[in-house]
Amino acid sequence: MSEGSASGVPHLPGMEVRPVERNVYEVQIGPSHPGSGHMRIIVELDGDVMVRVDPDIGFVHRTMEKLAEGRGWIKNIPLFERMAILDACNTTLPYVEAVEKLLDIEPPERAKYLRALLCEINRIASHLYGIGIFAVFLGHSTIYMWAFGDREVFVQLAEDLTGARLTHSYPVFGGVRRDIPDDFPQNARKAVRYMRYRLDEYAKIYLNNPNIRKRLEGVGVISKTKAAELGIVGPNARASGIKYDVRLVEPYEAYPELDFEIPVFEEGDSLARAWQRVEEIKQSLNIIEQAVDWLEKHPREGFMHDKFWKTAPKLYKDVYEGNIPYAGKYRVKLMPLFATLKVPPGKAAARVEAGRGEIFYYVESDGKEVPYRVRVITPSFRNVIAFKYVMPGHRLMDLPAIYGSFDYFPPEWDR
Amino acid sequence: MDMVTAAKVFSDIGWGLFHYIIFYPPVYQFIIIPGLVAALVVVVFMIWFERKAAARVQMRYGPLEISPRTGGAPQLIADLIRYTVQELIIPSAADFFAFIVAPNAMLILSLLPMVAVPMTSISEYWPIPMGYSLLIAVALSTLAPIFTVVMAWASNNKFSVLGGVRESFIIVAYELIAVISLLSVVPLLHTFNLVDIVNYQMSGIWLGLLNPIALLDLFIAILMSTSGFPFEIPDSETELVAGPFTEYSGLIYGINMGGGYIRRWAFSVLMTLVFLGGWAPYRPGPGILLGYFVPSLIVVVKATIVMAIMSFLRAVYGRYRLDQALSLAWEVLIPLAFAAFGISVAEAFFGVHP
Amino acid sequence: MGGGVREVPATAEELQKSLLEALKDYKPQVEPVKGYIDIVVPVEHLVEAAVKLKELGFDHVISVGAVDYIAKKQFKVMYHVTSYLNEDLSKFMVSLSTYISRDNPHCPSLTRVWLSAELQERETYEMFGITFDGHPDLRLLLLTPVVAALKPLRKDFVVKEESDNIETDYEAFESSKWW
Amino acid sequence: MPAKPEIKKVPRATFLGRAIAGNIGALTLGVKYFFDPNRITLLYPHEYIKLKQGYRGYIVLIFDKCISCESCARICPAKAMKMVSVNVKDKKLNKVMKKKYPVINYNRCIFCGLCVDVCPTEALYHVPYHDLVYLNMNDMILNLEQFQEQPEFVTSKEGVPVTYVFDEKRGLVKVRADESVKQEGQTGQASGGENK
Repeated sequence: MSEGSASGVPHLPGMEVRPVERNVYEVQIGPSHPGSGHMRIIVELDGDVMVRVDPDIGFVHRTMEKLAEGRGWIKNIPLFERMAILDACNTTLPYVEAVEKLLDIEPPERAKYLRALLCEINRIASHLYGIGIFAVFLGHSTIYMWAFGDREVFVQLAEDLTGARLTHSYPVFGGVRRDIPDDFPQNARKAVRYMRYRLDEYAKIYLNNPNIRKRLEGVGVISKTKAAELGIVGPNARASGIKYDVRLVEPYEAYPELDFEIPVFEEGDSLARAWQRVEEIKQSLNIIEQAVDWLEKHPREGFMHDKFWKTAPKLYKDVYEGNIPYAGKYRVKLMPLFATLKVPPGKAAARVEAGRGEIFYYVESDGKEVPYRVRVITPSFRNVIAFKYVMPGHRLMDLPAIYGSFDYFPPEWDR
Repeated sequence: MDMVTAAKVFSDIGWGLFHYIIFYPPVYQFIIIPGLVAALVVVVFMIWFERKAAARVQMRYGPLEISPRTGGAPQLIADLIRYTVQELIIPSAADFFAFIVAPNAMLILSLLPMVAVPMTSISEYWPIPMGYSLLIAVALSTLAPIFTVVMAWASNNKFSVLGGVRESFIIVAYELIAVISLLSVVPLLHTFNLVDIVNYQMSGIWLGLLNPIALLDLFIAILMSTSGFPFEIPDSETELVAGPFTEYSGLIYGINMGGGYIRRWAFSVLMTLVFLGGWAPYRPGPGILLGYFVPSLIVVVKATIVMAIMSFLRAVYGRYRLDQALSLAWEVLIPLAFAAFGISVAEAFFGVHP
Repeated sequence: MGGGVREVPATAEELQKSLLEALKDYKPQVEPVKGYIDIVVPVEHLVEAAVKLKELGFDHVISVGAVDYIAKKQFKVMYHVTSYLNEDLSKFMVSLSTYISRDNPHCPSLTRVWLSAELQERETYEMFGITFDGHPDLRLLLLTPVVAALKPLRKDFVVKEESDNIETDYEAFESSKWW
Repeated sequence: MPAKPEIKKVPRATFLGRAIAGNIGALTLGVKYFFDPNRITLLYPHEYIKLKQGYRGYIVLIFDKCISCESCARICPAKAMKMVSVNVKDKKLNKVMKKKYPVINYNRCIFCGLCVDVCPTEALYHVPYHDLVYLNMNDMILNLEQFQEQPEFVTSKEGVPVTYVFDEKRGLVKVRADESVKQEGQTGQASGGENK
């Protein structure tokens, strides 16, 4: 295989011709491959064992950082949430927080709870998506369908709250765009109870299924020090025993006041990573209950920073209270100055624990209507490196078991 | 001298055609029941059932839109037509002869065991003399999977070759299990004759009850041989696009896709006869209807139920890793198969034999 | 940030002071930023400062980023680091940054110090054309060679976008030109 | 109360427990759902979801309320809205004058709803549906007249309106939209997926 492949092939721009060692069988998993999703993994096989793994990413790169330099501050929110639309609130929240730091404002209490609420709904949806994709990698189509079907419950909750299924554009500078509808608390509690009992069934048919356990146990083990060295994030790092969660180390929004646990597993294998997500869903369900209780008890005021709401005309309050029949209810209208917002010069960074891990924004302003520079680091991007260093030594059939356990999402890591 | 009328000639020819070609049991069994036609009908039903069963478990409907009243049953017919008229692409780098011949050979050889199985106890309708029919059927059943490897090699594709290598690993593993567990009934009954085996079970004691380990072993071996879940390893689509069938398209891909099911069908019929009582509790009566069609229908229904159970596993399991499946086969199932053989010997020793 | 009150063993100011003390051999500077601590060292001391920070417990890189200051003809390369294993340090983000010249930009690679910087340095290499000396595997990551040659994140690469003009005349609007 | 880390363990299983209990548990659950399926499929277009008010669907302009402030066009992240000048008769001043009004290009619209939220006089509003079909891309550029009328919701002519209500046992349950009001209090008695 190794000799003949390079000969007689014209050298086109962008084409890479390199020798392959003898006795090594190179397989390219991807880019348009059922198991991969617009990402290529170049695997060199010795027999059935992978000896070299080179993740080749960038097939859905959209230059978000460059596009952000040409758009107004608020227009970047719908842009950035397209990195991971199933995790939209978490993905845009650090950007909003960083800009709020530059504007020197802090959202009021109710807005913080609303943001945390949507963040957790998104986190559950994102984890369910990850579980589903992972399951179909292992050939377990039932959990794939179940996870996607049950994700619909939380997508529906998000739709009730924000008016859009996935692209919520929910947090804006200084506040949020909607308040919870009247029937939201009872729906949310039903969804929480449903999901709790569903998770037991997931464990029964999937995680405790001997077939799946055998595939995952002891596969792709990452030790605590190795995880820290590779800098992998989120549930994957916590499954290796790292007690790091932005909600824990640098609590943002309403998280300092909420009572929940950060589950940590110490095994560091694919099975631990799968269980990690289940445990995190359980904690997110707790948070949703607490946030909904808080929102129900407290009066409906303080959903937007005074800077943007104090001068609002009476019509804005009418729209919020639902006095205008065609306009809906509990909508927080934006002041026209949002359209031409200018942010004071400065540099700010913010991080948030998104579904797949820590998401980081560096925002620099030079006082204009558009950002000077926005740097985004998404969790999936930081997890890619693990493929390169964890997969070698495993068998080819372990590739999906490791790849899926990291909860990949190419649009997110390509940005 | 009799008058040779045209009518008599034609009726003689017709009778000859019917008697020696259409209802000549080896041909009939191979072509109609339980061979090609029955297999195709069952496979079409089974693929539909597999999709519907998985869909029921998975919060959805499965095939429906083509005919909501029947639950989308004609969907597979439509798929069949689509495969038939689809363009057949043969890669220029593939070995043309082997690429075309291997799938067809696999299809034919998958059904070859059918010429050795009896569908009734009346000797008039036996396809071959039944003395060693179990041995012959088992031997014929091992021919087909080699052509999967040939297909993989002929495709000249990396994924195909990897899938073919996996297939050959699995062939070696499952064949021994299947053969030993099928033959474990021989010491018990002192016969290779399938009719005798079924006749013994007429008493109501199915051999599956006498030797459940052999039944379980055979069940798993069939799953392995036909790459059913949880052993869908050669064409595991997440890392090898479609395994040995990656380069196939159109009708030949359809043959490949059905090939596994047809092999499963052949094994299910064998399993029904040996372990699940064949046409028991029905005693074949006189005449072709009561003596042939009714018992063969019973066998077909039983074998279909076996296949349905196998298909349902798709909704519950993922797939094992290759080395795990192999170690399961070599370390667990083959000792179990020998144990089943031992159980038969013990049962024969203690006089379970009639 | 956030509304909650946390009791922390060290505030960001204290940490900044102690970091400046620890890095004082490498001429550190501090820039006013929000949400993290920005320490700027000269490019020749970058590796040594990184080694020192790693000894202090900052064990992984969150982000490797660059900013193009085209007016000053400079790039600023930033390594945002924090700690996984030392839970007291996890609260803080520290940026170790350096200014390098905009023409023929070279920067020492910190992949040997922090393995987690490997892919991100590759990204910065293709987006800005900054060569990281000593990187074990400096190849393109996201872009094709044709696009990477344009160094897309530099400020002198301008994305051709539709103008911000929000007005249009009625006839042009109805024509099919406007997608 | 801030978060606290909590060390968890992957549930261990003995060999027998894994081989027998694990398999039986998985199989019984599969069989349970085989006989009692919990289907959530929407049989679109025979059924369609009747969305609630507040859904960010297509946008409609109320001509009389517009004050030509241009905020909507300025805030549009996709540059889908533009202002066009038309001659209108001002009732108060009783003379014809040029005013600017927004028009929209649905090739670009991403339904973020920022324009509706930013409008100071609430001259724009969402209609709660989004699945429309256009014959070509030109038709998706609405002019001022088309922008003022609610787009025709073709699916509603053939399909049955359904809504999904939350349920503790079955997650989301599909009910006929007209029945959902009745079932509001007692959604427990699930009509399941068989509801057709």
